[in-house]
Amino acid sequence: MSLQEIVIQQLFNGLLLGSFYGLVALGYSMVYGIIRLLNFAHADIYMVGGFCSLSLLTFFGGTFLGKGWLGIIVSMLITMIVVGLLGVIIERVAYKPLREAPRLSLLITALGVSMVLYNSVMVITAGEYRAYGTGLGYDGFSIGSVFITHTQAILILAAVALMLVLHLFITRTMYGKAMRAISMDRDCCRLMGVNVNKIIALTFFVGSALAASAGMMAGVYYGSLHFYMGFTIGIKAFTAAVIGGIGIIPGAMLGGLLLGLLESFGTQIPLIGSAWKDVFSFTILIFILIFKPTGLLGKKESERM
Amino acid sequence: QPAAPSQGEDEEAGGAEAPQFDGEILVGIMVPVTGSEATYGQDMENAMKIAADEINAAGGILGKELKFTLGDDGCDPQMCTAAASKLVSSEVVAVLGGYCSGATIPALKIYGDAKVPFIITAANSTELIKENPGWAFMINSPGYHQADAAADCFEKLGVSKLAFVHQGDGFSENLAELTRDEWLSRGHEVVAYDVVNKGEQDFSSLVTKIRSSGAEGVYWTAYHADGAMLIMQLRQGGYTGEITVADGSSSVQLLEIAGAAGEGVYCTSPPVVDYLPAAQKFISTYNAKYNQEPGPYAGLAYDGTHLLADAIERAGSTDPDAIRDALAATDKFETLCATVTFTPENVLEESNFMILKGEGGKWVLVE
Amino acid sequence: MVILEIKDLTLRFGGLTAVNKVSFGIEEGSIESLIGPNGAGKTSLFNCLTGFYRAQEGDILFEGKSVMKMKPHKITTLGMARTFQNLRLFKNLTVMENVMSGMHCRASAGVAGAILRPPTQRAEEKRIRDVALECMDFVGILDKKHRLAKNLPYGDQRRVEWARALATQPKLLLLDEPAAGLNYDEKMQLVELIRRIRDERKITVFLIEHDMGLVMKVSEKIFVIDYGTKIAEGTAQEVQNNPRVIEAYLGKEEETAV
Amino acid sequence: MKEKQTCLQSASAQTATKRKNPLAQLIDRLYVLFDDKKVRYGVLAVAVVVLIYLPMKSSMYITEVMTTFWFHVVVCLGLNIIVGFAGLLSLGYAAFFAVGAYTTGIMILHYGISFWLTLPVSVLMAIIAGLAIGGPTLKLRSDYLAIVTLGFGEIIRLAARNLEITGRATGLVGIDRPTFFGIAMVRINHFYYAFLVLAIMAIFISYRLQDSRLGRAWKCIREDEDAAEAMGINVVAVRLLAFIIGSVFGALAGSFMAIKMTAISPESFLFTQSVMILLAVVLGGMGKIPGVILGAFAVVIFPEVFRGIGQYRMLIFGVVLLVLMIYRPQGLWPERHT
Amino acid sequence: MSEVVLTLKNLETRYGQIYALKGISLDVREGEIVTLLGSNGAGKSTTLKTISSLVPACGGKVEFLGKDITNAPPHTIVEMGVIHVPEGRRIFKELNVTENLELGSFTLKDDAERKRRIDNVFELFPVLAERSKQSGGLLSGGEQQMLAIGRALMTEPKVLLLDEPSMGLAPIIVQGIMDIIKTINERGTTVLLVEQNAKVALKLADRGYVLETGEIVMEGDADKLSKDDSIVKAYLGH
Ligand SMILES: Nc1ncnc2c1ncn2[C@@H]1O[C@H](COP(=O)(O)OP(=O)(O)OP(=O)(O)O)[C@@H](O)[C@H]1O
Ligand SMILES: Nc1ncnc2c1ncn2[C@@H]1O[C@H](COP(=O)(O)OP(=O)(O)OP(=O)(O)O)[C@@H](O)[C@H]1O
Ligand SMILES: [Mg+2]
Ligand SMILES: [Mg+2]
Repeated sequence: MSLQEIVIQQLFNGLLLGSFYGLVALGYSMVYGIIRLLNFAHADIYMVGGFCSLSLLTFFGGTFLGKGWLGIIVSMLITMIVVGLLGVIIERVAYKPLREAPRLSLLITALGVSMVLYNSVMVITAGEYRAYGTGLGYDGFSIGSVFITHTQAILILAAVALMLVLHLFITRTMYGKAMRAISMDRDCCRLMGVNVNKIIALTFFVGSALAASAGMMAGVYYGSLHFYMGFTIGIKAFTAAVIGGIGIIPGAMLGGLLLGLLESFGTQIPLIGSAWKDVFSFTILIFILIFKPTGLLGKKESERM
Repeated sequence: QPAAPSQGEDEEAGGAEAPQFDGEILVGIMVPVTGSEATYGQDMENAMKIAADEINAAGGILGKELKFTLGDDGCDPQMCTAAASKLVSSEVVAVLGGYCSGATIPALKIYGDAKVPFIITAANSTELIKENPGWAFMINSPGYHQADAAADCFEKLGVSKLAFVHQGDGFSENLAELTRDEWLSRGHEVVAYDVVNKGEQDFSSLVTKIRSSGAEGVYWTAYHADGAMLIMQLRQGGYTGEITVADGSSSVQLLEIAGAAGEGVYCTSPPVVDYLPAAQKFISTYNAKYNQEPGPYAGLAYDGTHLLADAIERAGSTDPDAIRDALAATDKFETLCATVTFTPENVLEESNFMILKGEGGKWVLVE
Repeated sequence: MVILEIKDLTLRFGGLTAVNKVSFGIEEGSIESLIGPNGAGKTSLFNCLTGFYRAQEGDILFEGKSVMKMKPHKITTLGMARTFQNLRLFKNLTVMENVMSGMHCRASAGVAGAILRPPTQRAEEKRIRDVALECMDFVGILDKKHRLAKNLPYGDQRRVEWARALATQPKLLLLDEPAAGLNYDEKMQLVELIRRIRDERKITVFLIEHDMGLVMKVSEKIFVIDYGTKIAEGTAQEVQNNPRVIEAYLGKEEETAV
Repeated sequence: MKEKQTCLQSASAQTATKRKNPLAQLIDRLYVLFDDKKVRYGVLAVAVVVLIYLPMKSSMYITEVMTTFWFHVVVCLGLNIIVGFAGLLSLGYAAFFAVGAYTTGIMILHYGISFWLTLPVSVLMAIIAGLAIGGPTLKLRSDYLAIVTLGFGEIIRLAARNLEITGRATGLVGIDRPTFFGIAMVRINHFYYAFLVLAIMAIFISYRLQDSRLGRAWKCIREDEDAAEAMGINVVAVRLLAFIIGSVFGALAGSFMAIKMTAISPESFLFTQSVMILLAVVLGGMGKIPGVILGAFAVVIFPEVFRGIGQYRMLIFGVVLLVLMIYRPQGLWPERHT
Repeated sequence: MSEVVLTLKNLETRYGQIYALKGISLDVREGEIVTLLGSNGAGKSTTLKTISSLVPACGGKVEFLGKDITNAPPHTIVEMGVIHVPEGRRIFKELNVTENLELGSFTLKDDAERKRRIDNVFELFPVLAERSKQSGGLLSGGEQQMLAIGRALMTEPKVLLLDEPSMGLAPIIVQGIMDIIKTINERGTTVLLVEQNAKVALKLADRGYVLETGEIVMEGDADKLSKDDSIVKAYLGH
């Protein structure tokens, strides 16, 4: 491969990885944006999304829908709804009672939810990997020795489309403003007629649905699922959300893409390589935060004396 | 779903119609039955129980009943020390097991200090034995046997430029290093030497790197699940060279997950019972009792149990020194997987590695 | 003698000039006030004096020493204390802990002192407690010393702020709208308190306040700013009759003042 | 005064008038009792005697578990200084004890230096690490700090994994155990006492710091940095001190861990470790010393008690954790109980 | 006599063990301005918070237009037309002025109408129009107070509950705010006003109640109250 081809291929790899990070980071960011919680359980929602969609796809595989794109799209929609509702239930059961508690307690509760989720899946799957069989092959197109499968191309488009829809929803409706306002002063929002519980529930629904969609895409793309699969991407997406400016929606996408690119080029660059690539990206993250303490798109915290 | 055998089942199997015993011999099992490696640990425990049933049915050891007590090391060094001291506190005669090298090392010290003979049935890092001179015995071929096997395999495939991928843990890194050195010493080229972090799913940038390095073969030294994903992504990313995986990936699950991409993948494998003619009876017993296939390390676990029983018989007592000396003196003891004789370092003398190839979703023995 | 001197101070936020070439001095041992319309830049000026905002131009001399580039904690240590317009108490700490925090800059025990507790350190701890108790007594919240700050009524929270500022043992006390939220009776008590702070404790007081009744009663000199610029200064009488002040700030009706 | 009508549980926080069950009330009363210095010292004296006596009477297993517990007491109290006292969220605390463990390990293994001489170096390295992570990030808000500490923890672990001097992925194996006044430290009992002494020191120092000028300054910056600054507290210096002291606690614990385990590898310092320690601190009751000890106890004992139930263990742990947090959001032994 | 819009019957509220309201009853008629006086900690803010359901009542009743709204979810109370401007302004600090106003009309679906109302508010408070893109948190105290009132007006409420609107305002603005309250009131909004500045409040109000430690100790017409000796002494001064 020529240098140019390597760059293009790595660019593409980074974008695809980055859009997964972005999708998961969105959920972190939204939840943080509204109740200032670093939702550790979010990564497990991603994992549950993967498994949920696998069951559905296995089921639909037997019907006329098949395991091709049609079956995948239907499974994805149902997964997003089911897992979105799971997110809402988790919020009701585990987070709502602690809304006024210290924030770190909420963080630990989220950790508890995370443990419950992944250990449940571990028990159910006996800790084994599950193959994610789809009807998609490895067909693709190549430009020189740059090779991109159709699946990859479609997934990246889907991820970007989902992010755009979310962005429009948040900027074009009162919902987005209410979300931000709730994070600043919940009681005062109530006095404006905002149904705070409903908006929080909606946030969890949307965030979880997005994570679930990412979980399914990961299954389709990587071909296998594991109860622990959320862990690493969880940390990465969390990092991405912070790089972009946590609580800021476009920031999460930007952070995700940036992190994806850092990792893929980090792997390729000789002195860094796969061994040091995470050190490389975390170092850049720390530098970003030192020079821009609220993340790339974050605004300066403004409070007067 | 594999039924985790309950305590009750265990007793029933042990004491069904066995003869009268004159006391019991308590042996510790140290394997992970929780955590990421729980399946293998479970397989090993199951196989040991089968061996114990056979031994007890044949009259036990020195007329005493062989009993087990489990210490779960969770494949985690911290948990492992607790498990090891729990076993030592229960005054076991010897310990069987040891799956994750990293989690076995701290235990070795504890067993050595307590003078408890320890037969390591799966972990095979060469670092292990140094920690416990005299009291630990490895019945799995050590890493350098595998490095030889892998180099032979690639040479046969006519490959010269090789890429190595490990997973950043002691075991897979150690193997990758040994094989790399072997490969270089045979006058070949290493074009990439990389690591994927545990839990990562996306290897596409690594695939591109390997492709751009011009590698003709890839040697994966870590475990099957991530191995399967790597294989799929290599093929998806347009890599067409040879792929060989190491013993951690010898599970059929690798082929199940990898699907079409798994065709033609080679494996340097420890003696897996499925391909050993002598092991057919063991397999059917295992199937009958646990309703699943024995995993890759079940055979060695079974062998280790018999080896221990034999050594205690030869020692004629449960005195630890006597057992240790008897183990060290083992001479051409026939087991399912190999003929056991130990080197002065208590490591297996002859390599027991074999080469498998993925064909039609199954491993088949090459040669 | 002038304890605080402000020279051509200018503070800008982007395009907005919050403080514009303001100069004046505060006499040691006096009580002086700063008034002006909302958004005139009074609080911003306080923030510059105490190091929370960095003014772009000009100079601030406290006892003849420039404090322009100093960090807030340094300035407090030099002897300038403040209260905040939007109460900034340590909400989850008790009143006692709040007030004791003021003594931080007047004590010196470090890590070793804390762990080994030599007699000097014990004596220092006792002194911190004594001063805190005395300050709470002075503003009249001694009986609430074990309550959490956040559970006090607004008026009492204000008092905690005063006590805390007094505990830093300042030479100059800056009060930002101390009377907001107090009723008539309480305002009269405040007038009394401010006078006692000056007379008994020899602390110079400089305050921002919108309650003209109080300002007129208590201050010896008043500065007026509007749009960041000083428009008047003088005694209560002079300022009250200044047409620019009436137009920008006071309005015609006198009832608004208590 | 009797309650006339049940108040609807809704809206605002401060108004939550939760009825406490008798058990919780009893516990709270005990807690209040414990705040009395005399009671506290009495209980502690009895505890110390029992604990010194314990390894002579109990099995090796119990001693091993208790040793792990003392280790956790030290690291949890260390993290408590950062999180509980100073209010700085740290998700990478394992890095600090990695620093201690590797410093000791490398010096013993590669340079043959006596263990006791490695301790001051370990402390020095901890101070450097505390400065390295605290220094550039002091301006960051809590959650951003959390991610920086997480990143720092990962960087330390990955560096240990990739560097030759730290033994790469295999780690350092065969670290010699020291002698203490002629006694070779080989038995678990020796380590039990070593960690017990370390833990008692940590408890003592924590109490002393808490009731000091520095302790109060930490509480203030935790509540409101600007106001603290206005009170003449040098926020930067005080925060940095919290980082450094916390990191010294961790490093010392790490050094002792290195000789106890005789082998250390990057896998002992995973993110999950950091999270578990944070969990212990918050679950027990951030900022409250007995609470933190209780949290450490819970985190160590729980997995042992439920060892028998295999793979359901962590599931049950998760559920119990959830229930506890929902019923006692301030922790098992909260800093303030009203 | 006009219709009663808001009635409190024996309302009780507590914070933990402390009773902040010990059974207060009052009513507000349509088109009135009613003021609530009392010293610090008397329970004035608590009264308003209980009406808007921000804190739960634990005894008694709140009725709005004959309907029981005690402890109803706060947003439904807003939808019915009762708006509470809380003590201490409570501006959304990181939203700009326009966004703050938009949130005031959260219950409104019609965007054009929202725009019209924002323009109305800008007309009442021209300073806000100048600062329309500035973050709420960076406004001066007085600007924030204007924004808080403007935000409440966005719903075009039937009843406006105002908690110390004059706090921290320059005298000239206090006059302005009082004039605006009068204007709003004349346009048909009923006002319940809590004020420390009793002189101004009594001048503006039709009737008043005096609250002391959670109980109503006096009530009556505003002029009558402003002549009462005890009130003069504690709240007005001469
Ligand atoms: N950090 C900041 N960034 C941008 N603008 C600011 C900032 N702080 C204050 N301002 C603006 O500067 C001007 C002066 O504000 P300041 O708080 O000093 O007024 P003030 O005189 O104290 O008014 P008030 O009496 O209402 O409290 C205001 O218009 C305000 O919006
Ligand atoms: N969150 C709270 N927790 C505990 N007690 C509270 C709380 N809020 C108010 N109180 C108490 O309730 C009583 C009434 O308070 P409220 O705020 O209603 O007084 P107010 O009349 O508005 O006084 P102010 O003029 O100071 O605003 C006070 O004694 C106060 O201490
Ligand atoms: Mg101001
Ligand atoms: Mg009030």
